[in-house]
Amino acid sequence: MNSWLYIGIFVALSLFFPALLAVLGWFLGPRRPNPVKTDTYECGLETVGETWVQFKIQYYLFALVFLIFDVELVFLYPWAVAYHSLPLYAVAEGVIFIVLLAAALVYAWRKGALTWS
Amino acid sequence: MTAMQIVFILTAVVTLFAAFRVVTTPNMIHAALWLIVALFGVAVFYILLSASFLAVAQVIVYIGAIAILMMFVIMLTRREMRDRGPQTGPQWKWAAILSALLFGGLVWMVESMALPAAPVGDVPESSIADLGKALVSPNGFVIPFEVASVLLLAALIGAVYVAWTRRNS
Amino acid sequence: MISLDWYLIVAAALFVIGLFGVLSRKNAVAILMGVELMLNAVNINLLAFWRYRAPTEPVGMAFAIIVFAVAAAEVAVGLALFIAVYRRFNSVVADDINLMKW
Amino acid sequence: MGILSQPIGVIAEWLRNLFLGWGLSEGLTTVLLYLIGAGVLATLVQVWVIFLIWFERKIIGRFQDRLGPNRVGPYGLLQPFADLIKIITKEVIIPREADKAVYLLGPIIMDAGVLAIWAVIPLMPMVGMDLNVAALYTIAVGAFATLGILMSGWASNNKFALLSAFRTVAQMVSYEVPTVLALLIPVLLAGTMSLQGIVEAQHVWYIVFAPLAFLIYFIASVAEVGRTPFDLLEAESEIVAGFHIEYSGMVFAIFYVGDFLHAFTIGALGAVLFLGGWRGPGAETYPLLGLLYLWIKAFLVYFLVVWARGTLPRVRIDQMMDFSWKFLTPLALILLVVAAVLDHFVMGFGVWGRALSHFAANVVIAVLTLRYLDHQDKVRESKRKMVAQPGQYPVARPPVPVETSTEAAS
Repeated sequence: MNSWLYIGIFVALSLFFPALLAVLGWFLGPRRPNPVKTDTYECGLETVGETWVQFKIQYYLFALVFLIFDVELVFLYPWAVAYHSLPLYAVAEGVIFIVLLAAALVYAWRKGALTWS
Repeated sequence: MTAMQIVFILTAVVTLFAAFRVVTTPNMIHAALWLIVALFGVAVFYILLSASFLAVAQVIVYIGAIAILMMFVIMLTRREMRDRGPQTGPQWKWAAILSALLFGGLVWMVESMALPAAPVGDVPESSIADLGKALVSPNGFVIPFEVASVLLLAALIGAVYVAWTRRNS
Repeated sequence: MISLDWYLIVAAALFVIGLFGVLSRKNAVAILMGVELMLNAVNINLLAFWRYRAPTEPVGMAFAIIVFAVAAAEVAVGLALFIAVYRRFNSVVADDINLMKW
Repeated sequence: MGILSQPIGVIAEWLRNLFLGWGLSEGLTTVLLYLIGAGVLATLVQVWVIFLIWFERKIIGRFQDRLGPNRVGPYGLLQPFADLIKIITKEVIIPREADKAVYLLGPIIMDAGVLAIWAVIPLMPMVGMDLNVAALYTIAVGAFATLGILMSGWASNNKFALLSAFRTVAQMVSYEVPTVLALLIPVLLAGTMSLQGIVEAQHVWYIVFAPLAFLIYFIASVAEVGRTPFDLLEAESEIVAGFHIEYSGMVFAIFYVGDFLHAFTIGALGAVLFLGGWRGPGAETYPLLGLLYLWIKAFLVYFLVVWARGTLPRVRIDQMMDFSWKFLTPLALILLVVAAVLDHFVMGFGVWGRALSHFAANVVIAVLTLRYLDHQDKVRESKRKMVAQPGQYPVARPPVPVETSTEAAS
């Protein structure tokens, strides 16, 4: 519990320091906004319409494969911690788990979901 | 009031407020950001419950992956970046009444049960290793462990199949 | 000391807020967010009971971690469906998707 | 208990007695002590960044046959301070259509996500919080850096910023998978997720056990920070900027600081996980020596990052994604399986026997991987020859997709 107290304080401080920098910049710097300055910077062209671009599905697919991997890895970490006291068949179960994970990768690969186009 | 109780109440207030904003704010990206705050609050609850591993797993899985995926999809399924008009349907009053009734019922149920005021013991130092052992032990959770892997594999295959067509490439 | 019912009441509140979101929201992604809140409420309950009743056995943690896997699978497939629906209807607002409604 | 053998312990004890003498309660004293400890560490790390900026500019200058900063102060050492004063006096321009709260929170969260990693890094024996999930904690905190980038890209309300944020996040999550897999190998070998525990278990550095895992960790982390050769999203010699195009003044400086700090943090984490952390002769008796060793090792890894930046050309985005998913991730999975199976059989071989058998397995995998890559090259070569048939126009290579910044907008 004590280590979490320290980490909580540390995280609060790590939010505080950059916030302090931002506030410092805000107060010490000049502030003279005008319409041209606060315009969106899009290569000097006038911005037409709302910011909206139809993005590629590709981004979703990368994030999706990442999500699946992330969750499976969360399962693997306790297994790795317990590893030294596991019998061989338990190690094998972990290996089966990793092989299934690899199968997911192979499917996404074969399907072309991981190819940037 | 002990320090722990103050931390608990602060976390509860922040979490529930954030959760409330998730379901009421009209801007979808803001809803996703409030969801992150709520999920982070839940991670703090896990720490208070001495489940450190689950707390970091919560941050990795929910904030690092699920919330990012949701923000991606919000931005992908969008004709304009701004949301206009009310985001709740006309049935919201009925939903509110039903939710309030359910909350009342749940509180009544919790209060009428005889619940322990303090934990029966401490969490052992080796709890993560115990979890690891239980996950692969035949007397423990080896079937759910492998099934979870198959489930995630199936989810990946299904999701890639549904979302991905050659037309996109 | 914090007693068990505090956790249960917070979890209940989180659950009903999520339920309200699921019932009242129009955007499909927002409905999914409500479901996530409900699943998190369930996880708080699982871990609270584990901590207060059986902290020496890893049962509660194992349950919670499997809920993670289920939530992740649900989000992955759900969002993929929304993308497919969006491609067909150009919208993910639940009211607009009324092909099967009469 | 001498000041040399327990430097932090002695100071903490002295402060504790001081606070208790003022009549503060036990709990409040602990909080104050932690606050001071965390404050000192966080400040030192941030100030260190100022030196890093000077160092990197100087080194890159030398790589490119220039002098680097040399006007302000001896060897140009005061240059970063001059830059700091300049940037403080610059205006923070917030675009009109920006979502102000999210716009300002983005860089802060990104920087905090990097700085917070230092909470669990074991600086010397007996010092640093011994969190039992520290290895996962570093990944969890890293998620906030990703989040901060997505937030700033979206809140700027600029299509190019958003597009770049999408790409950056896609790159970061792609390279997080091999990082997490490579991190699993030290955890498996040490049997603990505590970083202090991992350092203590390294009687032989884990770079001997798993040189390939270190390589994967290093490459993937460099890509996660988005440095050369993986910096195509904010390629300073080609395009104006990436997701932070709408940021200026001090708010932009936060990104800049976060970037440098991240690179050094990679070095520190790499040193802890694979290079024995504070381990070195005499470190057990004089913990301050341990701090010195850790700093030197972290600096070495950081130097490798700078070296790569000074020498390697930039990769294309499709090559970059392929490299993570189709090379690093499968390789990391194979390494993990081999390490898990092998370690079970060599557990009783003694420290060096275990280390050397792991090393041998790594060498075998490396040789096989190189063979496989050679084979792939040959296949590609023969396909290329088939394209260039006699009687037709000779085509030197298959058409390469042209990469432009607006192409992704379909």
